[in-house]
Amino acid sequence: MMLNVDLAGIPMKTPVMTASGTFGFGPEYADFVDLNRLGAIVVKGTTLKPRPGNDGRRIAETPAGMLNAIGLENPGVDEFLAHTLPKLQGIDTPVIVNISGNTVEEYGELAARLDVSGVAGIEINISCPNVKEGGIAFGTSCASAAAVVKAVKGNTAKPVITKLSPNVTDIAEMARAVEAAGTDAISLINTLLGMAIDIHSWRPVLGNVVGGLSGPAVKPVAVRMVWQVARAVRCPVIGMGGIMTARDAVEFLLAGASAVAVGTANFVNPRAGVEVAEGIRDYLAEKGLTHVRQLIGRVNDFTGR
Amino acid sequence: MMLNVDLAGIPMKTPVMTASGTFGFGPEYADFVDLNRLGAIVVKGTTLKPRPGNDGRRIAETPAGMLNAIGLENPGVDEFLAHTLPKLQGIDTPVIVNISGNTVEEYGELAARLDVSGVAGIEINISCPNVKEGGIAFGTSCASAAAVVKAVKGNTAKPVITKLSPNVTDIAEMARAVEAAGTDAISLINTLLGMAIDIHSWRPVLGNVVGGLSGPAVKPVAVRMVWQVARAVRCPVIGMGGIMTARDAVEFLLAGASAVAVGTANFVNPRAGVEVAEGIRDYLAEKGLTHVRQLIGRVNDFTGR
Amino acid sequence: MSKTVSMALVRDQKTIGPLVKLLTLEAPEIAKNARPGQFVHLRVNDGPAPLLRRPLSLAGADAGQGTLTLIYRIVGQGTALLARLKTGDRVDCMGPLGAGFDLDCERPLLVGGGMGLAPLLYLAGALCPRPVAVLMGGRSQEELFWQGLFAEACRHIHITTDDGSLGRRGVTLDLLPELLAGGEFDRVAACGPRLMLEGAGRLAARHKIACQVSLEDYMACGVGACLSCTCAGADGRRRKVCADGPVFWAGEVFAL
Amino acid sequence: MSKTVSMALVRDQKTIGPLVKLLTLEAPEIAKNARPGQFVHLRVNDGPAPLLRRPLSLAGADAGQGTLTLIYRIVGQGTALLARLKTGDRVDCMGPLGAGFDLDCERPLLVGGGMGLAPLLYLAGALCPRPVAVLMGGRSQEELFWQGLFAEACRHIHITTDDGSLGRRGVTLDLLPELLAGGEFDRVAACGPRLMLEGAGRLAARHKIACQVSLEDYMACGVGACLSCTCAGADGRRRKVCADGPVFWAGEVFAL
Ligand SMILES: Cc1cc2nc3c(=O)[nH]c(=O)nc-3n(C[C@H](O)[C@H](O)[C@H](O)COP(=O)(O)OP(=O)(O)OC[C@H]3O[C@@H](n4cnc5c(N)ncnc54)[C@H](O)[C@@H]3O)c2cc1C
Ligand SMILES: Cc1cc2nc3c(=O)[nH]c(=O)nc-3n(C[C@H](O)[C@H](O)[C@H](O)COP(=O)(O)OP(=O)(O)OC[C@H]3O[C@@H](n4cnc5c(N)ncnc54)[C@H](O)[C@@H]3O)c2cc1C
Ligand SMILES: Cc1cc2nc3c(=O)[nH]c(=O)nc-3n(C[C@H](O)[C@H](O)[C@H](O)COP(=O)(O)O)c2cc1C
Ligand SMILES: Cc1cc2nc3c(=O)[nH]c(=O)nc-3n(C[C@H](O)[C@H](O)[C@H](O)COP(=O)(O)O)c2cc1C
Ligand code: FES
Ligand code: FES
Repeated sequence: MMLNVDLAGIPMKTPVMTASGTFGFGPEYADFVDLNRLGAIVVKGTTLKPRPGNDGRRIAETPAGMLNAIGLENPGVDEFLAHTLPKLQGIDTPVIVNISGNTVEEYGELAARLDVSGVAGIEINISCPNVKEGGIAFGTSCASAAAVVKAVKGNTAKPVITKLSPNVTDIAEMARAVEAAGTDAISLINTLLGMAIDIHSWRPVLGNVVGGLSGPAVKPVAVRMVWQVARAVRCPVIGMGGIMTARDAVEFLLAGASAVAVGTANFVNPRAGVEVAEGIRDYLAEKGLTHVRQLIGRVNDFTGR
Repeated sequence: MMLNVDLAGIPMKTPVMTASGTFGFGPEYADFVDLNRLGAIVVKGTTLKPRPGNDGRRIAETPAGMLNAIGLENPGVDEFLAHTLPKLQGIDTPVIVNISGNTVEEYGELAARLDVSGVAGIEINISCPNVKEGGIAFGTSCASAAAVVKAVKGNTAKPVITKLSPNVTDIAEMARAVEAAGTDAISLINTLLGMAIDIHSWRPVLGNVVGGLSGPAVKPVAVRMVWQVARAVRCPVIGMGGIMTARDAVEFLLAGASAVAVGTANFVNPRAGVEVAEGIRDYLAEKGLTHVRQLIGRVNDFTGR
Repeated sequence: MSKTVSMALVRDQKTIGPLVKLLTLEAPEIAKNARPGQFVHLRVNDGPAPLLRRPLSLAGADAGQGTLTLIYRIVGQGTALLARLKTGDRVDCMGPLGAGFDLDCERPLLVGGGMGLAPLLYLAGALCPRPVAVLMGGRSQEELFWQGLFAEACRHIHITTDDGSLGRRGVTLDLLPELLAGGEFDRVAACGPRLMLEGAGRLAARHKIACQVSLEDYMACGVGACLSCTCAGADGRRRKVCADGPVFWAGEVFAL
Repeated sequence: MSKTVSMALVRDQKTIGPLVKLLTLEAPEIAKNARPGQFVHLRVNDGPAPLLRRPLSLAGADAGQGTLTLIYRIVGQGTALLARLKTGDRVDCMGPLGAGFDLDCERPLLVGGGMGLAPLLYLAGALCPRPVAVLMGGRSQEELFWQGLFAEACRHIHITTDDGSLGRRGVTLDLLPELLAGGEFDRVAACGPRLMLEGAGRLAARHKIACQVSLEDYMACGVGACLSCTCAGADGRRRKVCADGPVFWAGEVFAL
């Protein structure tokens, strides 16, 4: 049973990655899971300058989901290159760096700075709902999303993944725009914009007022969007949003994803990334299949559109 | 403790309505709940001609939610006027008719046909994700949504509520467009477009491939959109999406809704509409408040935006 | 005939077959109004996941005792949660829902496959002491614990199994023509897979025997409000399985 | 020091105060590595709602027995689910997490409010037989079942209650100046509401006594990966409560 995939030039042992912001830089989870058995590690969103993130409460539990408003707290790209990246050299798993900028130029500069060995690819975050400038603004307009992708592609030789925001009317249109701008792969979904209110204090639960919804609650929306995007583009798609088990992951593969990422599930089950991959292997065996690619997009055999 | 609200001219005993498509025409639930104790009953989406709805499986359970793809099965407006409406005359609760058309003209015609006594108001459904023509297409463009609202307003003297789709990039913009077109109130959210795939058959679970996500899972998205819309318009807003308990309803009121609707919760607890109203009354008492209007939009005291 | 929703008391729950449970609930209001063919709609949880109620046919109801009998197979998360119920627990139970079987017959043949036998058990009891015959189908003898359950109310028990480990090898529809050919029945009442129901309806029609079938569909509300469960009637009009059914005259839902 | 996730066996659970439970788990790997001040992260459910783990401080750990003691108050749905656990059940337990208390002191004063006393109980046991004093605050005497729990390990127990129903009327911070003025302590270790911690840190600093505080925040991962729980350090750098803490030197997280 072959689980290996080549994702736009990034060779992965399994199609199961960890989603940015949910797995730290990797070592945080090393006590629980063999990092070498993950498909790829996508590290926390990195910005040019260090960011302290949002004040006040940053997470809230919701039915079968959670809201987060971390606000891209991170030590900045210099610190990442100087101190974090070297610590990841021992891990035999591709490290993909998720980047966020306030301007198109910042994205380009980040890409240039990260065009170093040890970085297997760049994931462009144009969909963070938790920061005031940039972030989601780039992710809700085709033109600015395309501009970001071009700036990044122009500054790196690495494979570039563009991560889409689900908070749009037409996700397929966004996908076509970033593909036309040269992205090597597309990942989705980032979080849905949500809000919770404390009925005793009458205040928003989150310091940032609104936050990003993730976890099982969003899975049906994520599967639908992955299906729509995979039909709209030719580049590989990485599916995520509420994956807790191999069964969930198989849904995304059938919908058209070439790989998947596990996010919120890591908080609940720190071994999720490896267990999902093992479960996919078992599923392939049960179905008499030999390679995970035999699943990709197969729902289209039946959707008749 | 006063629960009564006047919703754009529709006087309601409580701010708790039933959401279209989740409560039939009312009598279906009469064994379980006193229909006279509901704020209003919004009946199933009605079209000009009878519709058989979608083939194949129509619902799927999802984590803390459900997908539906009923496809607007309904007996058509003639049958509604001739047989259903008369049966509702004994109920001392406003009946609001939810309408769906394939064209702008059809919406106008439906409004004209329903401009009869016994109908307390019209809710325009421009957001049904489960039909091929019309439906959601009207709900994702400001211009066509506005055209529908104008056609309806031009053909009825009843209060008109426009129900928005959450599947858009900028919900506040949609709200402003339908308000400018003359709607008397706005209701939201309709369902989020989602999909589920059967990992054994590789087929979409729903006959219609995609369906609408409702239930507790969507509540954070609904609260956020109600908050955004209530700040963007002056007309009253009816909040819905995942309300199961009075606590959930209070969140929507604090976010800016003048009334709320209970949808999927009816399936789980047929007394939900009445229990939510009772719970709001208890909450007011506990907080020393005298009228539900004292809650509306109060989160804005703290959002500082 | 009025429906209620109440916290039923679990009297007893036991395993009666492979992954099959028999649950006895105390719910006097529901028991009082129940008829064979009707069902109850149960909450399996008090949280939001799993969210929806689960429909289960009444396999029996005793108005005097105020009890309901349910027989179900553990197939997923909802039934797995139900299986944890113990004597003394409470479960939120809505019912009785739907339209039941017509009892106006003299020599009925009940035809059931798998868990479709549950509502027929209640029906058999209600028709007794009329001479009731049952034709039951299952995968293998393991599943035919039903035999013991039906023994009391039924004069004749005919059995088929897919593997021939008990009764005739084959499916109910293989044996049914023979039974109907005898001319001794004035009613067929069937519950089980759709293909079986359609076949039974057709065979009964050929013998001019009135036939009722009990359908199944995915349900949200269970009371006719959500239109999750509607099916096309033979006349083109849609029927709600939960409210117009689950029991229909075969000719109403199948083109025979 | 290595952390694990495992299905801990419930040895026992009992009610020890109003809505307060004492849960004893068998989790040898975690017990072996645990230190006072660390916490475990528990799944309360196997479904997706409630979704997140719940952090609970270790109120005790016995490497020999392989057991952990947790003391928690039922405040919401997660703790209500935990309260249902019975002897013989299993619960998914991750730990030991976070950085514990520094034990390098001779005459410690432990200051705790409400459930903040839980980690201090473990700490008291670990510091014993050194002369440990504890200052405990609660709303009323009902909450001070803690007294009995601390009696074994502590030489002096000082109590405040909001209503004066036990010990001194007031809050811990009202009594603390007096205790510190005596000059007998070389360490303060505090856990409870933020304002109390800040106050304790300040008072200790004034008396030049090293002070550790245990913080609390909303946590998702519990291992430093998600940045849900970070707080601003006194130097402007952010700290992760779950991984850098929950125990910090007061000067690290408060401007004293
Ligand atoms: C009117 C009626 C009467 C029934 N009577 C019985 C009975 O007496 N004994 C028995 O064992 N089973 C009966 N069933 C089937 C039973 O409802 C399902 O097996 C059960 O809902 C499965 O729930 P689950 O959570 O374990 O499975 P899951 O597969 O996890 O359920 C997921 C969702 O699908 C629905 N679902 C799954 N299977 C079915 C099904 N076959 N029919 C309808 N909905 C389904 C569930 O209700 C739930 O909403 C009946 C169904 C209907 C409609
Ligand atoms: C490191 C640490 C140690 C703790 N030790 C103890 C202890 O020993 N005894 C004890 O009684 N309590 C302790 N708490 C608080 C305990 O975690 C919460 O009371 C518990 O999570 C509440 O869960 P719930 O589902 O019952 O409440 P809900 O309010 O329903 O919880 C909703 C969400 O908020 C989180 N949450 C709620 N209250 C708190 C809180 N005070 N701190 C952090 N997260 C919270 C929950 O984890 C959950 O994610 C500790 C908290 C932390 C961070
Ligand atoms: C706490 C948290 C932090 C996140 N931070 C980032 C981030 O920095 N960059 C990014 O692109 N996505 C971020 N995400 C989004 C996830 O990578 C993922 O797209 C989303 O959570 C959906 O997947 P899930 O439901 O499996 O968690 C974050 C999500 C969570 C829950
Ligand atoms: C089975 C079902 C049918 C629905 N039919 C309609 C409809 O006909 N017209 C409409 O405007 N909304 C319809 N809706 C949407 C609901 O009215 C409501 O907007 C949505 O479900 C969110 O609320 P909830 O989470 O409380 O269910 C339907 C929802 C469900 C679950
Ligand atoms: S289940 Fe709702 S109409 Fe039948
Ligand atoms: S809880 Fe995730 S970093 Fe602390």
